[in-house]
Amino acid sequence: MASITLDDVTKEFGDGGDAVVAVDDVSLDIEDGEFVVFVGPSGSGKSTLMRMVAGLETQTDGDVYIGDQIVNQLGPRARDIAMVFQNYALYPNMTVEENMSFGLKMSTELSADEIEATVTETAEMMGIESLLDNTPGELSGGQQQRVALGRAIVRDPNVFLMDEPLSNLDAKLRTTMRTEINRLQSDLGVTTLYVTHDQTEAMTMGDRLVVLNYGELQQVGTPLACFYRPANRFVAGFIGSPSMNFFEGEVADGTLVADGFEYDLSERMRANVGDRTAVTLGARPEDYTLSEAPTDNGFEVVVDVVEPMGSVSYVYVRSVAASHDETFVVEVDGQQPISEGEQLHAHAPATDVHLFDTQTGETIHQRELTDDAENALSQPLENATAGAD
Amino acid sequence: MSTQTQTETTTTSETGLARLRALWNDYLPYWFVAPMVLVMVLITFFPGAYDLYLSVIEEPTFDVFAAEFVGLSNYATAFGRGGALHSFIITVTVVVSALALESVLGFGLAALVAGVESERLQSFYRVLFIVPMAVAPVSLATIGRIMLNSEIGVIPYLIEATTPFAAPAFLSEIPLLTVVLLDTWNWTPFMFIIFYAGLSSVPDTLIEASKVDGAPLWRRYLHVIIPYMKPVVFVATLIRMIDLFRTFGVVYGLTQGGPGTATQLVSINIYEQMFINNSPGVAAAIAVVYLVFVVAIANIVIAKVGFEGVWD
Amino acid sequence: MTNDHNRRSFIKTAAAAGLLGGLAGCTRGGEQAQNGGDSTDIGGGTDGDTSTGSSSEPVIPLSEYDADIDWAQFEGSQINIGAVQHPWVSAIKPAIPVFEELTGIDVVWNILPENQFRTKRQTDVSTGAGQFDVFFMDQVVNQYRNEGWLQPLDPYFEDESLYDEAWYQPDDLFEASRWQAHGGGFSDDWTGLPITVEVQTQFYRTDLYEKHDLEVAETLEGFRQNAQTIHENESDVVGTVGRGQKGYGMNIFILNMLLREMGSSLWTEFPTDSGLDSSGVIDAATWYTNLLRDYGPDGASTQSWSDVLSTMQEGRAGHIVADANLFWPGLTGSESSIADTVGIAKVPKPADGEFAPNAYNWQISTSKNAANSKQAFLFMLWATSEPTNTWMHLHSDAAFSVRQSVWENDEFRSQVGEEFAQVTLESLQSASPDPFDRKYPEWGQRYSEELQRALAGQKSAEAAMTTAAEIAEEIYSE
Amino acid sequence: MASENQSQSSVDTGSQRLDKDTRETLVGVARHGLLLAWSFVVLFPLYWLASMSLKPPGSANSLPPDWLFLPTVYNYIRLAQDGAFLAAFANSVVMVSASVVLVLLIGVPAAYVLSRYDIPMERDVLVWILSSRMLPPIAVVIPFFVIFRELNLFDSRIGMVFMYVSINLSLVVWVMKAFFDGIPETLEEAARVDGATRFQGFRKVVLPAAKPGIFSVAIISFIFAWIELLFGLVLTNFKAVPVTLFVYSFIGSRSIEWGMLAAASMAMILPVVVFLVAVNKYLAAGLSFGVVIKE
Repeated sequence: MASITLDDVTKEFGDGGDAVVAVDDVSLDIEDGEFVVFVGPSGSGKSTLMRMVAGLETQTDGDVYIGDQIVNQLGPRARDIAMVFQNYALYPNMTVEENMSFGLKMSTELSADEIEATVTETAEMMGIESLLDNTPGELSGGQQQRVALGRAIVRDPNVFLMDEPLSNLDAKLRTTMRTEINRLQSDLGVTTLYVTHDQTEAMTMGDRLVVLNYGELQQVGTPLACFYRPANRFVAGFIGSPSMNFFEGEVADGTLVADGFEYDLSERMRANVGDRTAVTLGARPEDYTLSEAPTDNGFEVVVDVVEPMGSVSYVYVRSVAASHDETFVVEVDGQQPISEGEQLHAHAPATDVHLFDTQTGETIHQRELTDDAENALSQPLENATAGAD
Repeated sequence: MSTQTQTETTTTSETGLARLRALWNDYLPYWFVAPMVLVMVLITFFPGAYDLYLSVIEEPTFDVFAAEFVGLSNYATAFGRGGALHSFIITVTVVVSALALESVLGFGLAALVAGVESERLQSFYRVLFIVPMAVAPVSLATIGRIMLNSEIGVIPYLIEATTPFAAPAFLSEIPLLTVVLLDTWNWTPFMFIIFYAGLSSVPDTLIEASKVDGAPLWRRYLHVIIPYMKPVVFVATLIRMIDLFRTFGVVYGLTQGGPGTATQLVSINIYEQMFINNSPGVAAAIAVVYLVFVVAIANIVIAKVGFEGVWD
Repeated sequence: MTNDHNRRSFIKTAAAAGLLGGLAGCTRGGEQAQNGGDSTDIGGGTDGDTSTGSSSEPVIPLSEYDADIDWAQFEGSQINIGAVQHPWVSAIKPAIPVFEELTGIDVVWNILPENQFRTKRQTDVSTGAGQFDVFFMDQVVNQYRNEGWLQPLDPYFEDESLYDEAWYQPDDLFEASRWQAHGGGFSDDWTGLPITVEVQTQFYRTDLYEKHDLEVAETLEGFRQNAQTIHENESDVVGTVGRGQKGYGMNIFILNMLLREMGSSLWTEFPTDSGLDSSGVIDAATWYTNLLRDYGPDGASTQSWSDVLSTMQEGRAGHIVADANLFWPGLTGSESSIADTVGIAKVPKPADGEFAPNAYNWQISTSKNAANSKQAFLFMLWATSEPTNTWMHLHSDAAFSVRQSVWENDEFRSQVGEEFAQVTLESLQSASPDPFDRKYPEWGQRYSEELQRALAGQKSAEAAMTTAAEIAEEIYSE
Repeated sequence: MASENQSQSSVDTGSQRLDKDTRETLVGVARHGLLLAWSFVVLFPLYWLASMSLKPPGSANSLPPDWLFLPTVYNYIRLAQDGAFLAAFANSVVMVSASVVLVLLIGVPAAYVLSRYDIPMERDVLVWILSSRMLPPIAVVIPFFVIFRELNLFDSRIGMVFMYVSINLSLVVWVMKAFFDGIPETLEEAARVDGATRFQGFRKVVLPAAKPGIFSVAIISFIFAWIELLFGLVLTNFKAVPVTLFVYSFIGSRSIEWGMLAAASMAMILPVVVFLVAVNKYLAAGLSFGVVIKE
């Protein structure tokens, strides 16, 4: 068990003029036993960051600590970590049992009997004891996934590293494995880094999220903190599904004028905006309401497409007054009858709206929350959402 | 090469053996390529430099360094009287046609054999189809000549006995085609074996997936299997191409470049310049131009096909 | 009818030695002498190893070598012989212990087929490696001499401890052989000593001649008519076969004879006029081209000597217009299906021309860089001397003597057959070998290429010879 | 998924089902037909070679061919009694086998590095390696002769092994690079994370996965060296003479010993077939890397 500390870590690929910065000056403290998810779009540097923790890449600058030990100069074999790869990377020439015992043979002094016992025990835990004599080629995707996990667990390492381990599974299996990994992590209590580009996975699995974009750290926080208190427009847009709607506008005399509507800013908003003029308004689809009657700060929209999801519907609407024909999404109750082409009034209450500096993207105004909710943001919810989809 | 210098061992047990082991693993890529580079330097630079030098001096004597510099006159002879250009054209013709035949046949056979269900039968084909490569060039040429002989050869005899067609005089009427066909017989195994090994490495899951999609056989190959095998297909074809460019033994034994100069490959031309005309300078001049030519072709092929389609 | 009895006995020796391949290829490779390995050498059972050579009686009494020569002066040294896979090698090998005992010089062989040997020899001499003390020499003799690679033998002939003219009898060597050993007229010095000579003769099918009531042709016209008769009246048998393949020892070996018989010659004016576009050469080329295209096999242009031999052996041809008399053992041996129905005769000549069969000598020479040239000279002298030569021809299946005395030897004549011996002897006496000038390999190759084109029907004989003349003259113009 | 497919096709009309079955049968028939056709193409010249070696003298080239003849092993017996031939044969087996082991030892690790690491000017390096097999051997044999004499490698087995390595090295490097490219890099990373050193990762994980490739290049390298002639001709004299030269030796100046030539050629095929049969199962070993994502 160990904590992990990243201290001003930078990674550049290539050299000289055409170097690409994959990870840019990232500092991070991960506590012992924590489950941290690195999330970001592809190319955000999340995998590179993890590979530097693994020792598969060497950082260009900065230090990596596992526990109290600086591991910059150590190869992966000396870091006491286990890793699950996106493609599982099972050794094709070895049976499942050999795959699982390989690491023990390589890194421990255990006797053959002890190794066998450990492997069998782990295989039972993972429900793959009947597969021990098969080769990876004979297994289904889900079975391979379990073997890959089992191979990591059997080593009883200080740190688990998981690089998009579920991305090759079908949707149903993915949900099941998500739960299982959560359960295993909390049972074993091993510090775990988990890389994904899927924000649902990120929200449901991590104690904390590390949101990355273009190699830069965007935000570190609990899933709910990232959701309700996004540090910037990128995080606000990346976390949450469907994404937050953004409207760029100009603030003049306490009113935000966007293409298609105007929004009167509240007192608190005005204070937060200060003397900025280029401001982006952000509101999540579920915070909008669609009504037939006009409302304060509402504006007239025409319904383009309705996607019924069951309990809710996603309604794609377009401002009647807008000069362009881009739509934004509104989430409404699944029972609300809405038909395409209908004209309605869209409204997002001032309490639920975020404001961002259009130039820097940084959040200048956060939505309001109840005190209880506010307190909950900083507390990792112990697998509270594990079962939910 | 990437400059990975992290140590693989913990610093606690720095015994001599461990240090040695660390040194081995830390610089593994260097140890891995060093012997190859050494051999390559030996077998490319010296002969290359020697040929280059020979090509610009007068007829060599025992003391080659006392020879007189003659500029490009050997090159002029090579491309004038030496018929180098003609032999380039002949060679390219043979390379293109034989390569096309051998690639298609080799891949077709590999795919056919890979699909045979009986493991014993598959083994049998695997061995049988490789054997032609093992026939010594001299045997192939000598026995090929007699088998193709229009008067006493068994192949014209069989053609005339079993078909209504008159057998062509293989070596004098269609010498180039004969050379290509014989090379195809001889070297399709090369393509077959590499393609076959490449096919063996295609993951079953990939094939299964395309089967479930209901894709017809040819589409499965075109869109799933061949793209996956691309590196292997590309490399086998490239190497065979390079080898075809220097084909010598069988063709020389079969036709000696004739009739006339109808099958005079560059390798045969170089041989004649060197060992018949006793003009090593002219031979070297042809070799030098030829090397540049083949390097250029290889570069084009790699640039056009290789690094775009295979290696990014 | 041919003399069956004599021919059979000629073959029997070979069969007795366990060889069914005729004269050639009894032993091969360079290892036997070195390894003392299993050897299939004929006669005496020696294996080329000196120690065993001295333990048994030499096959030729040493008294035969009682000359004014200090044979033993290089005792303890070794010579390396680079040789072609030629019947001469297998014929002399059993006698090598005699030389080793006589001189105390160890003999090591390096035997290769012709093409491979040429490659190896050239690599050796052109780099100055000098690994061969003695090597086979052929059409490249003046090329090598010109490069300064060959060593003239005259100084050794003048060395009294090495040479005894009275004993050696150089005049017994055919004039043609001596001439070729002097670079075919291009040198005043001995470039080597001739070891074998083969002369062109005509081969025909006695059964077909009887059947169609044909006379053996003495003229080219008669030959053409005989060929026509057989070609047109026999199914599956072509009128004649002949070398068509390119190469300076291939089709032009035949054409060079024809052109001389038609009154022309190579290099009417050396080195400015090749003579290849003279009417004599064009007539010869036209005659040969027409003959093979009309009455020869399909693909005659690609037939090498081995195809010619095989086609005749298989009974698929009525004649061979002219080729080496050394085909005789192959045609009458067990590889041949016409062994009892083949005849040999002198080559035909034009009605108004001269009988001038081409003859070809292998000689052995030594290079400038050879380490043991004097020992090499002793070997050459011993190998081509009358006792060795006669012994080879009487006891070791040879039939290529450069010494006239052997062809006149009754015992030899009865062994090989009177007919073969007499035809060969007469042909050799009138033989007219090719002069191999220093660039003969280069222009000869091109000339034979052009002839092959004509034979393949790619161009007319006249056009081919005109081109050949231009190329030959261009090659010398530099 | 599969069952869904099944039920769908069962809804199809009967004739279509029949078509599918017929098509499968046709594919099977076509497959075996084509394989038999090529087998004939391959086998006929080999059969002819074999029959030549077994025919009595004089009938090797008879037409119409003696399809039925009393085979004689006379040629083989002569070959087997020829000490020099046997010595050269054994010599070739030793030299060629050694060269195959050596070329794999040198070439496979180098190919691995070329596949896995960023090499400056990688394409040029690869073309350079390939350039070693671009010139006809005839154009490079003389410089090698000179070097060999200088280094005392002339007529030595070590020298010949080196030459055999040199003719095969580019092939091994290129083909193995292609095979390594097809093996996901995460395999070794997994091994390294599992506690293996780089070398252990290569030896225990990557090499076994590359087996079909390794055995293919081994066979091809063996054959290339086994039938090599020119270097054997020029660079040896007595001690290191390869068997290829002996096959030539049945082509004499005025006669060709067809039976012996054929027998020697057959004898030369033998070790290749033995080698092939020995490694046959590895060629077929289809290995799956599981779900493969090219990175």
